[in-house]
Amino acid sequence: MSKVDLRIKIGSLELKNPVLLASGTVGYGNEIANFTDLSKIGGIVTKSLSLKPRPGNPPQRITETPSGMLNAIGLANVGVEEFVKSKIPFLKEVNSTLICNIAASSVEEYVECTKILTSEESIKAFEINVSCPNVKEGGLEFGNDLKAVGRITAETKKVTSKPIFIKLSPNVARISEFAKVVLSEGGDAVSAINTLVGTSFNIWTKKPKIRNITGGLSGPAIRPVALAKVLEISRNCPIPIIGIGGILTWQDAIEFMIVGASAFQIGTANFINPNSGLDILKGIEEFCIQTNVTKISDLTATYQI
Amino acid sequence: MSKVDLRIKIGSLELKNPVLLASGTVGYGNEIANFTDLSKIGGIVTKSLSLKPRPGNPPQRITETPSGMLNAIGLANVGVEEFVKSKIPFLKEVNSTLICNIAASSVEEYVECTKILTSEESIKAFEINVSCPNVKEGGLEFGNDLKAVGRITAETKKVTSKPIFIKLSPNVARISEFAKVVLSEGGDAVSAINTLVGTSFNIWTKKPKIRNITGGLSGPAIRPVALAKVLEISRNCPIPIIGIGGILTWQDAIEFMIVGASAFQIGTANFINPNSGLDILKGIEEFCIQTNVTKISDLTATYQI
Amino acid sequence: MLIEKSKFISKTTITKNTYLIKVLSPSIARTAKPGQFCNIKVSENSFPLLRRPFSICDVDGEFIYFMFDIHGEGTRLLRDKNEGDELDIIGPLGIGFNLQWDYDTAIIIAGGLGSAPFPFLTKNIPANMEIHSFVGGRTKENVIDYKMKNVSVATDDGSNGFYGNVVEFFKSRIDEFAAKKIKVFACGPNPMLKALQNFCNEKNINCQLSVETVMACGFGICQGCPIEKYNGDGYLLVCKDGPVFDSMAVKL
Amino acid sequence: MLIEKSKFISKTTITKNTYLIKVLSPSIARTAKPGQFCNIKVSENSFPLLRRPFSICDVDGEFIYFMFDIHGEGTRLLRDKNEGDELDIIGPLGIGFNLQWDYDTAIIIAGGLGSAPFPFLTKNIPANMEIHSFVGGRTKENVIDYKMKNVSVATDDGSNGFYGNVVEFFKSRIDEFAAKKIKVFACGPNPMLKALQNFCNEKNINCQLSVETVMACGFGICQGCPIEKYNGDGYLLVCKDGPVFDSMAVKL
Ligand SMILES: Cc1cc2nc3c(=O)[nH]c(=O)nc-3n(C[C@H](O)[C@H](O)[C@H](O)COP(=O)(O)OP(=O)(O)OC[C@H]3O[C@@H](n4cnc5c(N)ncnc54)[C@H](O)[C@@H]3O)c2cc1C
Ligand SMILES: Cc1cc2nc3c(=O)[nH]c(=O)nc-3n(C[C@H](O)[C@H](O)[C@H](O)COP(=O)(O)OP(=O)(O)OC[C@H]3O[C@@H](n4cnc5c(N)ncnc54)[C@H](O)[C@@H]3O)c2cc1C
Ligand SMILES: Cc1cc2nc3c(=O)[nH]c(=O)nc-3n(C[C@H](O)[C@H](O)[C@H](O)COP(=O)(O)O)c2cc1C
Ligand SMILES: Cc1cc2nc3c(=O)[nH]c(=O)nc-3n(C[C@H](O)[C@H](O)[C@H](O)COP(=O)(O)O)c2cc1C
Ligand code: FES
Ligand code: FES
Repeated sequence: MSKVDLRIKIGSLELKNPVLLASGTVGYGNEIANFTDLSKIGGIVTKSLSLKPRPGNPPQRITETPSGMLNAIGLANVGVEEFVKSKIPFLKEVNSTLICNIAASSVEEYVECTKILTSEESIKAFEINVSCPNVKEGGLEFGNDLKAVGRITAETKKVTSKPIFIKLSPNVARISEFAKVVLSEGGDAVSAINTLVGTSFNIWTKKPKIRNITGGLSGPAIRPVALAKVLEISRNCPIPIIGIGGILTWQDAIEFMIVGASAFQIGTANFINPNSGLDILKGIEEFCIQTNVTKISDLTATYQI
Repeated sequence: MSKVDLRIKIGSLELKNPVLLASGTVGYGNEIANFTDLSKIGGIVTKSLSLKPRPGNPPQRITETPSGMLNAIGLANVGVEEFVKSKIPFLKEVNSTLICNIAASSVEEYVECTKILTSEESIKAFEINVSCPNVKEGGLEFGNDLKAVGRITAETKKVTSKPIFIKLSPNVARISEFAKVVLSEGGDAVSAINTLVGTSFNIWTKKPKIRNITGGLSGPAIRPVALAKVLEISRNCPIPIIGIGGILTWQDAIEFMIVGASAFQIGTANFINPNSGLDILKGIEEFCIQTNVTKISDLTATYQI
Repeated sequence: MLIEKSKFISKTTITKNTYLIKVLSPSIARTAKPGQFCNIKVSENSFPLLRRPFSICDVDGEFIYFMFDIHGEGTRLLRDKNEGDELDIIGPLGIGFNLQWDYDTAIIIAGGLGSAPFPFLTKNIPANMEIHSFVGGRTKENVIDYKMKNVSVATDDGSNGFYGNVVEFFKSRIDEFAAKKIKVFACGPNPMLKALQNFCNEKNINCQLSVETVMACGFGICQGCPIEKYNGDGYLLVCKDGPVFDSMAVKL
Repeated sequence: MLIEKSKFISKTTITKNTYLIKVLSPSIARTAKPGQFCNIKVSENSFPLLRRPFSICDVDGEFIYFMFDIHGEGTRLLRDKNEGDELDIIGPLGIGFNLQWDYDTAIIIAGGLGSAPFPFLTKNIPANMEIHSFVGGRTKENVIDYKMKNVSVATDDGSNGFYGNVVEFFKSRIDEFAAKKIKVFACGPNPMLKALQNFCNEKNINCQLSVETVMACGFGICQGCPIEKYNGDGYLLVCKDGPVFDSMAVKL
């Protein structure tokens, strides 16, 4: 047994520790399970699922940038039905805590997906992606529209008793306004942040490096922005926050907890070190022992300002 | 004489080349003149000036982040009066094209500064900073408020016949809306982007690394975001754009021109290589020769999408 | 498929800009197959952020060889490693060359650095097979025939061997193989592979193509490396379903 | 004040974690003064982004020496340089120690790596002056007296010399200098400098403090390195107005 109580609670969801693997950076767990013990991770968030399968965007989908990367995967996913049939069994088997991320092009689709998936016992919570910058019909529109985010929160809450986390877009002027709407419509937490809109061009061909023209910027480059967004929410709205953005090391993760996160997600880092979740967990545990923190949740929002 | 016509025009302002040194990253020119020939640079943009001198924020004002830095200088500046008295003579002497950046806490103060400075013959244009994220009373509010940006544009235009550039905040959902307001109120160009709001905390003291709590993120980390903002403006609003954000090399600068910039500014790079402006100019010139571009302004908005 | 901290053993120069490095990677070496690749962390800090994928060039006991040329900062850092440095390597990754099938003659076609996976493949082709290697380069300095067998050379500028590209060269000699059952193994720039694919598919020649795309993870979790299916119905992942594909499987 | 591409000549170890490097930098060496610093690009790529400031430890003809310990990635990269590597250095920067004034005895007070600027200062103190150097460290391994003269040692744990911090040590021996006209030159951690400043200002002892802050540019254009004026009326810049200040000039 660890000397530190690593458990955290978000709404009615209890996690064995605050380390989550971020949507779109672990697939459905199969491949990363070769490198890391998923049963020891707080939980994994699936690639965004939509009602029907999506092939995703044509290549090129990613490009490296200074301390970051751009992606426009286009929500390539197997769809809800196939997910239930072929992916859930594996996730059950490896004994991983499962949070299902949903992306959709309409409020109805969000509701429909949630309704279908909520009966799956192994799904412990939903993360609603209102902020994917790469899907034209939906995503961005919702993410920038306070009313839409409120409606999605309220409507998905109606069809499930499991916790609903709303994953917020950072591409807005005041993210805390969105957190407030989520709170008032009954959402259990917000996940912050999704990627920043970015682009990069090939100077010789004058074409965008990413076929979709713009993509989502992730990685350490965005960490200061993500930390500021989490802090803004924490100072303005009493809703649990799941911190995301550029975490590579345990020090980064602790920074997110200090500025207000109850749990955090590891995204791009999985591509570089597919065991980073557990490495980070170990680092945090040692930090807690060293600084006499007996309950990891005591770190949340301990900023001194 | 160069084989490439490097001149560019923005409104009535003619520059010998598109390389500008960004506000807050060259002081008033004195110190950087030790390392670079300011007369060969397209122009320099002064540190933001306010009506009265400002001491700036208490330390710590800066911190390094992955491929970037955070700053909260707090608009430390000598004030308009002292600027005219002690700084302009030097800038005249080194024969530098001078663009005066103004920051203020009220529309009236913007107007007042512009009015005082417009009589200075050596000032060729004004860049109005509506977007400094570090000044509490003013800055951010203006930068996020379409009406305020419109009013500042219109009111400053009234008191000067020199070109007015509005320096936009990237911390908004749709920057092109701001560009449209600037255009419709008679602004001559927009400068995009200023820094992104970010923060970083010391995990041992739990205090922000920057005394001001949040700071502005600059450097290569933000380049993909800046490029996307410039492209968004370029595709939605026919106003000249001065591109800024994370330019380190000539390739970066060309990327900005391709996505729509008529000129560009070099900020953080000056701290690392105080001669980067001229290095970049040389690189661009060679690129133009190599790719048979005879007028550098032909590169603007040549994106193929 | 594992993460192995591997010792950098040595570096040699193949051509002016092309390097061969040797690393001690027993666990990866044990299971590696020709055509697979590794994803290498080229620095000990977070610059560059992402790993860099390289074909397994050769395996010799517990040692693995990689061949590369200087492209950008990542390959430069790799070149500058010193004996004893530690490299963090994920591998072996992907699906390599399919050596099965009914053939008696292996035709290897390599363009430029496309030669990288072939020393290991050559070693693994059953002894009873004939091997013909067609190696092409822009000019004679770009022709890399390291550890390849029965080599015929083509150069775009005619400075060595056949005057023209390597696919044209192969086509011009196809009649020599009329009596053989051939299987083609190819790696090189996309336009070359495309030309070859067209030819082989048309002539019904069994052909394996090793392709490259930008990658982030290298093992199937980022979806960053799609390649269109031959029938246009969605995508395969180069890192997981490839990097070697049957010429009937993908659209280049 | 110029940018000089400087050749890395050699590296030696001063204590376990402390290194002394020698670089060939003729132009900077020519004009450098004790207490000035250089801002060094520690890599050839953009990681880390910013330069790293280091005191000029010593100058010997066309060579400059820097002394540093391993702090983070930047100093690690600097340590790992090899003979012949090129370092991009801006210097000499800032205002160094003021050697003028009416005194006959120079008192040097260094805490930990605060010893860095003193080999060069020691060399430049006029021959007719007496020098007393007080050198402190947490424990005996942290005491750095490289090229300093007439050294007295203090350690926080008493493992060498005086048991206590170096400022206490100096205070305890102040009476020895009652008949002298002393001037104090100090460098070290902030709390140490603050204690010293209080003491010197109270006793009206002429005192020069070399301070550190985070820096971006190092030459006055970013305004990132402010230090409060003693009278509280605004800020000075450590890189341009310092890094050495009179103890009556700044608030620590
Ligand atoms: C399966 C596979 C096997 C490969 N095998 C070899 C090999 O054996 N020898 C060899 O020299 N090269 C090989 N490559 C290409 C090699 O990965 C790139 O040359 C290398 O990533 C360039 O990195 P850089 O930092 O030097 O260049 P940069 O241009 O600075 O890299 C910038 C980014 O682009 C990516 N990138 C650049 N060029 C390529 C490319 N051609 N393919 C994929 N990504 C690229 C990099 O990974 C990085 O993310 C292979 C690529 C793949 C996908
Ligand atoms: C005028 C001046 C003279 C100095 N002289 C010496 C010297 O002679 N020997 C020596 O060992 N150190 C000296 N330092 C401190 C030295 O600059 C830092 O140790 C070094 O920058 C750490 O870099 P890093 O990448 O290893 O550490 P990191 O902690 O990874 O650096 C992260 C960031 O913090 C900054 N930073 C970290 N520590 C310090 C510090 N103590 N002071 C200023 N910035 C810091 C870095 O510059 C960088 O921007 C001096 C600092 C100043 C301002
Ligand atoms: C390749 C890639 C694919 C992603 N796909 C999704 C997705 O499908 N749904 C989602 O909500 N977020 C997605 N994200 C965003 C991440 O979950 C995370 O919010 C973001 O990358 C910031 O975290 P990081 O900097 O740790 O990567 C994706 C990110 C990357 C890099
Ligand atoms: C230290 C520092 C101070 C700055 N001060 C100002 C300022 O006073 N006024 C302003 O409009 N922008 C200011 N900026 C923003 C820059 O002009 C520029 O918009 C931003 O840094 C992005 O460009 P870069 O990534 O090239 O640095 C400052 C930036 C830095 C790094
Ligand atoms: S590189 Fe990540 S899925 Fe292929
Ligand atoms: S470090 Fe830039 S002004 Fe001092």
